[in-house]
Amino acid sequence: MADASTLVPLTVAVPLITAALLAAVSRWIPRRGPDLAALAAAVAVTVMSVALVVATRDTPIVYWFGGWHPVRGVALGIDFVVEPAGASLAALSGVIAVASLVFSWRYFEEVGHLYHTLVLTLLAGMVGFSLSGDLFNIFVWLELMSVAAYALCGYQIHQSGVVQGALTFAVLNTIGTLTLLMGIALVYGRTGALNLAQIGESLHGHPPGGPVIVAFTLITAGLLVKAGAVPFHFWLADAYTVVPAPVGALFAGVMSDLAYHTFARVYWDGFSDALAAHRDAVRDALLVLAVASILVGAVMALLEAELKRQVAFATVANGGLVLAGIALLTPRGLGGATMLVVVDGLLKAALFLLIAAIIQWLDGGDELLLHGRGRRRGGVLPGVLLAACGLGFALVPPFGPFLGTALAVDAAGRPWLTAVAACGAAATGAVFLRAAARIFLGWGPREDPAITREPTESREGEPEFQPNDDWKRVGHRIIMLAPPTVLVIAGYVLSLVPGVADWFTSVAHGITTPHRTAEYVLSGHLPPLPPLPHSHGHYAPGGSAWACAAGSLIGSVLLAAASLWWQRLGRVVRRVLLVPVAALKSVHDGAVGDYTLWFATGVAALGAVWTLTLR
Amino acid sequence: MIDVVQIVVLTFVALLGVAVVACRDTLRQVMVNGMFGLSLVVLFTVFEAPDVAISMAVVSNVAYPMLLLATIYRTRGRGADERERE
Amino acid sequence: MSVYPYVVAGVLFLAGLYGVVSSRNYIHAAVCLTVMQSGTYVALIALGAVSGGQAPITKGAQPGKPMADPVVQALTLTDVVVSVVALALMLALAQQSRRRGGTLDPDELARVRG
Amino acid sequence: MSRRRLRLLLFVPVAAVLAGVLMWGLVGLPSFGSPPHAYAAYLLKHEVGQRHVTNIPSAIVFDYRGWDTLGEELILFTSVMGTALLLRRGREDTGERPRDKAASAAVRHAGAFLVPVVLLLGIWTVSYGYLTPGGGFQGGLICSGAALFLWIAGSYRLHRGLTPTPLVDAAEGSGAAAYIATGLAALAAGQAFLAGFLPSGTVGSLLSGGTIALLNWATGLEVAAAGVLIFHEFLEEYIQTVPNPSPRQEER
Repeated sequence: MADASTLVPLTVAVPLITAALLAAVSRWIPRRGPDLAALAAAVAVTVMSVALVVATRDTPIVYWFGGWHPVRGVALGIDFVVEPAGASLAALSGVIAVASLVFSWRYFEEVGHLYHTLVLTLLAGMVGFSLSGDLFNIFVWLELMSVAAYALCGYQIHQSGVVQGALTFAVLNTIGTLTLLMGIALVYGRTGALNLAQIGESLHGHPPGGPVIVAFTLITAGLLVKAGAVPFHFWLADAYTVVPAPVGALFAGVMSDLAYHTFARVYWDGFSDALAAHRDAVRDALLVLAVASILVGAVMALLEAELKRQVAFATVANGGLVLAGIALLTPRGLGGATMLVVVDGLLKAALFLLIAAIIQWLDGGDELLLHGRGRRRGGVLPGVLLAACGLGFALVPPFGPFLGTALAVDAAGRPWLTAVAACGAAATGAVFLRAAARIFLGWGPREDPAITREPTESREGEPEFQPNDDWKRVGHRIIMLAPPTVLVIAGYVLSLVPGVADWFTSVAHGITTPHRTAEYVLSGHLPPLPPLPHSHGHYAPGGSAWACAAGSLIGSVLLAAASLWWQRLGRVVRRVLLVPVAALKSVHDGAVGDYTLWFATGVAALGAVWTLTLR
Repeated sequence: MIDVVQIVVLTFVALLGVAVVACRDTLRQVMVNGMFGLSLVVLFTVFEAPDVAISMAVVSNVAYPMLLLATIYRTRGRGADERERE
Repeated sequence: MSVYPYVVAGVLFLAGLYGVVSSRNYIHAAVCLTVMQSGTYVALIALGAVSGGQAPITKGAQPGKPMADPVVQALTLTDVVVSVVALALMLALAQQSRRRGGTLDPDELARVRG
Repeated sequence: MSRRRLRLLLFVPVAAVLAGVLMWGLVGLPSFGSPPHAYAAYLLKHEVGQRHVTNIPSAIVFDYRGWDTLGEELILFTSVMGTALLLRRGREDTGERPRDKAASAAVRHAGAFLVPVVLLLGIWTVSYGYLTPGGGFQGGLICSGAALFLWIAGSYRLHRGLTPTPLVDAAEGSGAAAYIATGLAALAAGQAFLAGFLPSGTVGSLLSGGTIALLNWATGLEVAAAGVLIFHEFLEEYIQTVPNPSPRQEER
């Protein structure tokens, strides 16, 4: 449809021009002007993205900016390749941005237009990052997202803890984008092209030489830093702890997992042909990173007391699940991963907004500090929502994350991977069940040496509030609790839509057939879609999927109980447990030099492994 | 093929780059960074990239020193912090 | 000998990375990041250079000499200017680290943070 | 052994492996000095014919890859917002700004002469950006350098007086908005976003390039305003460290 393609540039141009005009006329618009303008722009982006998802059901839309169509297979301009997967992630960014802006309507008092300008540019960066088909353009949108994120992360800069988190965030992400840029330079040197489709075509059929392998390593490392995979995840824990919660919803909800999806796109469109002979080596290396992310993220989440830091490590763990789905290099794995990005994104965004509401209502963000305070002040909904998120992460069937994980990981028929996913889900779910039990039911002890007690005040990153009589006014409470409720319900209900698993698989099939899209991008002729491999017919969660769900549910309840009352196990066990806990925590201690060393080790290891195996 | 001038300029760029990193005192580092920027300007000119040379000239010799010196003075503890401390 | 420019680019990239790992001062780390960024610029521009060539400006261009790669220059040109504002953001954070955390040393700031 | 020394010790083997991998990749690239192929070769041959602009990198920045430049410009815009946000609360509002006069007369007079020259150089670099080396980005920064000269040669009050923040804020916002509006205008004219819908004039003349000239000026305005705003933020911080000269010293 001709009209749908004009929507493509508008999804990015509308929020950007709103931000620019907000800054230009900031002095002459009424107090609530920025709020309304930002909200309108976010809603517009969401509506346009949903329209694009519908419009690109069977044929992707390729939009060439500046009207520069390719000539004889050489891409002259920059293109957006709008496929249902990318468009649905753009829609997810829009939805969470709308929820965050509605939530922060009452949340920030003296904010002026700066906050809204930065949120709008962050949204535009995310939409561009998920749709762009040009490698350098992906780098530009990544940089725009990062710059807006540095500023938003340092929003409550006058609190000392915030500075350290924002600086770690800025340094590590800058190193990540520079590594990505060096990778792009290598790819351009080798192929003379920046367009992903053209890179894929020019690398087609040739054995991957040195530059291609090292370029792929650097690009992978650059994108995985943004996604927060182990060993590049250290900055994520520090940064998401100090960021204001409405912004954290955007970060944890979509920004991190978007990097995984874009990595999948870059791999399939650009490198999957060149590295086709060594698919196993690529798959195994990525699976190692994914499993490490799941386990480290889940264990560290259990060892944290501060709610926001728990969600940060839960983001790392869920990211590991998404990476595991992508790493299997099958349409079903990628489809499950994309579904997980959407569903878990909604849950994590809801969790962040919920935590902000809890901080304002119970005047604290630390699980131990809030022991039993939720019960004394009444109000059931926050507790129910927190437990719902915990259960969601614990893969409660038949709701959202369960179907996504089953599709992504279980369908691959690797029992050990399903077991790891179950353990990760159990631990991640247990964290929030334990938090709900401790805060809203008053169970468990008030002191717990295993969980870190942040010496600084635990309201980090949140703006100061007047005494919380504000919470009493019903209107205020509705605005604060409505967005998380809507997001949790959306996250749960999405998997009940009939045929959603097959839709995500077919969408992923579109991505995993790069030749078809490349021919469409470069020559405008769309060859017919090759049929899905026979094993990928209609998908219904099988026995092992239900076993995985049951295991993770029971495991999460047991783990929650264990981590609540583990101190009753006697002095010997307690001392034995505390040693590894202290070691693991000292690794995450927050010095930029250590994190950069971990980053260098990660890139060196990945490079060495791939240099030896992909040759 | 690479000619002699390019090799000499490249050597200067590499040496000055390492010198900037090796220089721990931030004030001295600003000076070395300015020279490193200048060597990059010459390098880009020798590599036939005049636009980038102009860009690097303005950036490394106007913007970087200004930002760095302002930050170094602001964080050196003279002035404002003394007043705060009294 | 014709790989020397790429070797220099690699040296700058790694020198910047070493600078950040060993840095005791966030201002020093910020400058090391710009050195790392210069590594990518040298790599990009070296990719585009042509031996015995001239600048890709057709006004006053000598006929017969090949022209250097304009695409790489276009990418680097905008990236250099962007690096200024990225450095400005980093230095603003460094100032706040000095004022709020009382120190510019990453290790000390981490200890304060606990 | 202190944690930092342990970290440096561990970094040595890692850096060795990383250097090996990086150099193996870089060495494998086509040998230095080989002529460009594919994308760049096409542009070198056809750009002047299609866009009548003699500075090919500027044509690429503002037309072929204008969408990249939109992103880069918005990065500039966002960073300025971010810097303003991060440094907003640090300032004890000093009410009237301290008077710091450039000490020596030589600096004052040389500066007074150089400010208009540098400004002219900046404007020239922007306006001839798509004909000879230069462009909106470099010219914009040179113009912000001229504003900086006001402070170096004159005084902080003169600098702030001649570059009022509301005006510069508006200039930056409208520069970025103008860039996007040009793209939207192309969309309204029925062509693709950021398409060159204006006639591209005769080669070598100032009027050549059509939308390239428009975008060039919008970028020049935006980069100059962004530079001035960044300098404002950092000068405002620096001024905190300048001890207030007693009024008597001021009259001398």
